[in-house]
Amino acid sequence: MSSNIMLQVENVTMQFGGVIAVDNLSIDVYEDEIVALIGPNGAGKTTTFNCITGVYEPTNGCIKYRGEVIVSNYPQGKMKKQYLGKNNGLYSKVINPTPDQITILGIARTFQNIRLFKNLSVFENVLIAKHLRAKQNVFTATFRLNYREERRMREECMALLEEQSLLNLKDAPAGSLPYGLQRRLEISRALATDPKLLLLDEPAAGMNPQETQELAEFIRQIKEKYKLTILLIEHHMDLVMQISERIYVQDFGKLIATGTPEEIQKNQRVIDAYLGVAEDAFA
Amino acid sequence: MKRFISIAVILCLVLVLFAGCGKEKTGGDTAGDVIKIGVFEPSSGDNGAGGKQEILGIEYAHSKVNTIDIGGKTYKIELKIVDNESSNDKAPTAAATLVGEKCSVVVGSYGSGVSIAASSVFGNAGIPVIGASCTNPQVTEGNSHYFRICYLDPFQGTVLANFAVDNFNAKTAYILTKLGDDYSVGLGNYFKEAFVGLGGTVVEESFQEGNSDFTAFITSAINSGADVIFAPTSTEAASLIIGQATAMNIDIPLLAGDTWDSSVILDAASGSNQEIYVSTFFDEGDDSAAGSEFVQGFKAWLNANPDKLANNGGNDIVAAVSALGYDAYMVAIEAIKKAGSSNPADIMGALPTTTYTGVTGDIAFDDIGDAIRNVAYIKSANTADASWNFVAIQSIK
Amino acid sequence: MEFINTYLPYILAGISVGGQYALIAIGYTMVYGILRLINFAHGDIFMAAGFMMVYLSASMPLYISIPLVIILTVILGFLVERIAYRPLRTAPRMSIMISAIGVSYLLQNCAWYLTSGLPKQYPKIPWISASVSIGASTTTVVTLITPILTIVLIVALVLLIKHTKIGMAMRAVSRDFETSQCMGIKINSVIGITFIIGSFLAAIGSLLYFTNYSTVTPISGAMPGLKAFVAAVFGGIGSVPGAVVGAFLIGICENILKIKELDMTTFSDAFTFALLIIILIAKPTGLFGEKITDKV
Amino acid sequence: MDKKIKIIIYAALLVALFALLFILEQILPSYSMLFTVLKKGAIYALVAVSMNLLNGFTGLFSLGQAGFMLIGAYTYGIFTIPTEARSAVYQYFDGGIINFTVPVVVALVMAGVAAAIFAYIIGLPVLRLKSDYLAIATLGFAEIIRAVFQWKTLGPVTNGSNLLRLYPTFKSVLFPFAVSGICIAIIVLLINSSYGRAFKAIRDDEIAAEAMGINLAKHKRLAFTISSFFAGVGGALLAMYQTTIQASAFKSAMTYEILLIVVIGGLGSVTGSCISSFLFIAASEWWLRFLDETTYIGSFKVPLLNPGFRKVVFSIIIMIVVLFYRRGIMGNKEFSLDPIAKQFKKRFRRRKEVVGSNEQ
Repeated sequence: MSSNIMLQVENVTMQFGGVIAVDNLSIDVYEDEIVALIGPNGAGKTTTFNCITGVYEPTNGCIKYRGEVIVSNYPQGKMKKQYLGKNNGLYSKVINPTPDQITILGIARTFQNIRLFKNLSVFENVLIAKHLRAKQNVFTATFRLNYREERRMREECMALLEEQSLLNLKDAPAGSLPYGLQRRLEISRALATDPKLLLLDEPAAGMNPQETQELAEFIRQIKEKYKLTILLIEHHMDLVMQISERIYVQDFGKLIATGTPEEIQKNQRVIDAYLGVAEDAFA
Repeated sequence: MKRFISIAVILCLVLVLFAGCGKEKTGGDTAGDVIKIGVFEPSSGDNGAGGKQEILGIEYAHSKVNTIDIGGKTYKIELKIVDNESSNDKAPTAAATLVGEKCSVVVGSYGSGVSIAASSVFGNAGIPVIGASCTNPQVTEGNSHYFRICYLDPFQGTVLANFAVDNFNAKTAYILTKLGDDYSVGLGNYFKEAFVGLGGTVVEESFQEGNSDFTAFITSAINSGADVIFAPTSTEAASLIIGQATAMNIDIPLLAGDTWDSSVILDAASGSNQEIYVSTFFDEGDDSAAGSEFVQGFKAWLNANPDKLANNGGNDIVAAVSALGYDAYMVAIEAIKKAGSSNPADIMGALPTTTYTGVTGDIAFDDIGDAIRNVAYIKSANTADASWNFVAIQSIK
Repeated sequence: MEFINTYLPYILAGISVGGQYALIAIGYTMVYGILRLINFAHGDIFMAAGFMMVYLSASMPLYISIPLVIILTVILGFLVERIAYRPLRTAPRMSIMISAIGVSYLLQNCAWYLTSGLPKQYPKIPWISASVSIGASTTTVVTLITPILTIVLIVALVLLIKHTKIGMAMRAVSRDFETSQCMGIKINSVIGITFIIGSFLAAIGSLLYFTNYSTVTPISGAMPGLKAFVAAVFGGIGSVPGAVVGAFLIGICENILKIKELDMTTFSDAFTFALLIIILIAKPTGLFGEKITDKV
Repeated sequence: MDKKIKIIIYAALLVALFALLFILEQILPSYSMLFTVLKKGAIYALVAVSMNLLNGFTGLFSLGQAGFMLIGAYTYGIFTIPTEARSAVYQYFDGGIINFTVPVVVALVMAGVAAAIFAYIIGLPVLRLKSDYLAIATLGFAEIIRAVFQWKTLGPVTNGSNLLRLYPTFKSVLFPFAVSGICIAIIVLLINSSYGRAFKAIRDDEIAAEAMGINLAKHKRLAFTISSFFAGVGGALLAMYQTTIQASAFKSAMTYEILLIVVIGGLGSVTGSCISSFLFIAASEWWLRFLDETTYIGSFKVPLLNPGFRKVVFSIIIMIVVLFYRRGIMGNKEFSLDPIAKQFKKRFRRRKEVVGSNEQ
């Protein structure tokens, strides 16, 4: 395990009205790791992702990327009175980036319910991800003065699609792809933004054991190939146990356990959380 | 396949487009013994009511004179009526339709804005236009193809200012105009100039298109201590103003220009005790031979045609614009006779020296192409039986 | 006293027009709450009600023509929903909105065709058209009864929504369209009833409005319609009391702007929209609206 | 098809179109209704495409088009009225306060820039709003702009609510075609560029687009500003066509008209917008005009035909399109020669095969 810390989620609390979705959560992800975030339905995992990627502004807490604070907030305004979480007053800085700023830093994500640009072709879907790093402005782009840049982008995308064996489908509308390929395309698209850290939100949802196995292989491959650090949310325990180096378990917003797959499998609190509270955890 | 169908459909439409223009080209010249007179008037929109009344006058004139002898040959006169929708952006297209129909001369339009907007279309085609009731100076100014037989706004504004001072001893006038309406703003402005010139003070306000609540304006008028309210607006706004003024029981007389000379106003005012005075081109009670003959003939014609009667607002009150429409048509006929040709250029050449004694008085054109007029009729609304009372023939001091 | 005498008419006019806007605004807010559709045609249904009154009262006594106008308006509103919106239930929202614009265009053009664009004189309804004096200013009875009638109707409507089965269904549908469909609520009849209530109130609003302003034209529905919509947004779309408060506020504000000394008449319409934009930016949910967050 | 050949074919078609227009102008009388339709159609095509850039390609439902056209029209008019004509035009404002003119082309660009600047400023707050709220806010802004331009205090510049006129206009149909053509070509280039893809991504899924590193605020503003630029140029062209400018003409009804053109052509199709704008203008101003005239067949009066009937028929047609042909003429496809070429190739190949088999 490399000691270089990649992502630190520090005391993050997300409160919607009177409901706390993420409660004082802290997660560390080191470079070159695969870390899983698991928990029963409604535990606040996706909300955590949304806080990291700038979709939501956390109510309190901060998030650091490679040692630098990228998100930070504390209860203000109406929240000042309503706040029910901990560590109030610990933070005083407000940094609320938009998702695109997070992506530019090198953090890419996929979505629980696949969000592709359904009307655009497979190729265009990937090409769009190249937009943020292209050296161009609207004038040079319109009048094709950026043709070198454009050519480079296209070539890179072709190469990526070839690798992911999606090249033969490149002109098909993304929405017309079968489910498994849509997942794969979504991951490819995230890869096209040249990330260092990849956040996968339930990549194996809706897959059978066979497909899940293939996915595990695929995740390992891309991790090696693109030198990625991966944080994933998943319900398929076999996948989680197989690929992740460390696991965080979240329940009712709170962190209830952390450790290696073996440790987690034995942890009584985790077992309670899954079996004692939610019946459909391993669905 | 679908795409091919759509392409085929488009091709067909394009073909129709060309077929259309082919037909148009041949259609214009077939009947050699027909002279077309274009009628460029609004029959919808803000000025639809007035436009229709003007068309009625023209149609009545056409029913009286529908042939013309040039060089021993009898030509039939055909009216080509087109609706300019009271809208400046539709006016050029409507005008182009008339040009496309090869009209020899055009009559119109009610409303100065559309006349100005379409002026260059006629100008470029070299077709003379005779404006019946467009009173804004800009219509004829600076072009040689536009003529008009009515008086102008500066004159009308001055007449009304004089009338206000003479009759009501007015010191303060409240002027209400409609934003974006050339006629309204222009006439309001000329009235203001004249009224201030006569030593009065004015309070000005304007309302926006589509406004239907005038109570606030009327309140302002009351608060400003106005002796008269001058509201040169379209009939549409007029009926709102009258209705609300009546509801508020104000005792300030309302003054307005020629647009208000319409049965719409009488309808709105009937049964109230609102004082309304308008300046106009023609009075129904005119007892000159030509005038009374026109009034009687026109009424009979209206009553014989239910459609026409409906277009006149459902009654047989003769609007001044109908009389002007009648005269404009007759002037066009005179000009064609004088030119001895149906060629627009010849008619344009003949028009400046054309004179005609119409039901609205003697018509002769000055250098700009405006009729030389020096009197206006003032009428007041008789709210008891919904008719007009003749008040005075007002001239300028 | 002098002050009141000078400015009372503006306030009165504002309250009266506010009440009329409120009656239209409810139609917008209820339809938007359920279908998430700005029913652009609503203002034109209001206008159509005006024309029906003009034509019907010409041949029938008022006690027949008034109920008939209300019934016909309700039918018109229902038909518009049935023909122009229901087939597009599954279409993207933009399509329905465009359809609404199309209906508005159609209704205006039909009115234009039937009346040849001529303004029609609205019939005088005895008693409510009469003039009364308050202090030194004169106004009509309709100005005074409008706010009262508006409040009464709205209280009735709120009771209906709160305490009846159909009201509950409406609230459910506006909260979650799909789920309530799954729960066995007949979506189409709920939407139909929403349009019926909206049109009914628009018909009453039209009676009051045109009695006050005396003339109906094909475009006389457009501006009040837009302003009522602004009122609905201002109060928080989907909220009936919000729409009413918004409507009265807008009605009063735009009349205050017409006070001569302010010299802002040019902006009395623009003001409404400026208010809209300010509220949308400062508080997108309006005064009483509830926040809806997109789920990611 | 080879890309170069394709470009050559399209260029040739374009040249042919202009040549055809030129020839038509020579042989047909200048007042032919065809030219009116072509002129106005070309202008509306530009405005419709610019609106499509927003509504169809970026997914921003904006209804402010008329307002930006108004700004463009006024900017053009104000800066091109000859100094000697100013006293006649600004008759109530002592000739106005602007006493210079700029060349037509410069004024056209200025018209676009002025509209774009306004759009940028308006976009800062408004573009944060979603769908219908955005629509109603932009509609409101268009109304505010209209009121501001009619404001008496600005009279020395805008001539208040009075007409602007006597500025240079065009006679030949080639002019609007050329200007619109260039502008539409630029829009097409933009749509097919990296930025255009970003716009389409925003249309399809805002959240995913953001996750792909696309700055929503910036790109929406960009689309809004560029669209308004071309709407401004379109407004200036419309002013030239109409020969007079009046703020009251740029009502929300105009925006609705353009929106209907875009919808009939197909949201997300440039060629669709172009085709439908010509059809729309031709139908509303020319082909259906006979419906307004009282017609007699023999002595039988054809019922219903009265002024205004044209508009009723027209709006019914529009409703039918909106309800039953929701995707419009072109859907979100573009007109291209590829399928035609393919068809030809297929035929050709088949024939070859037939010939080949005969030889064996």
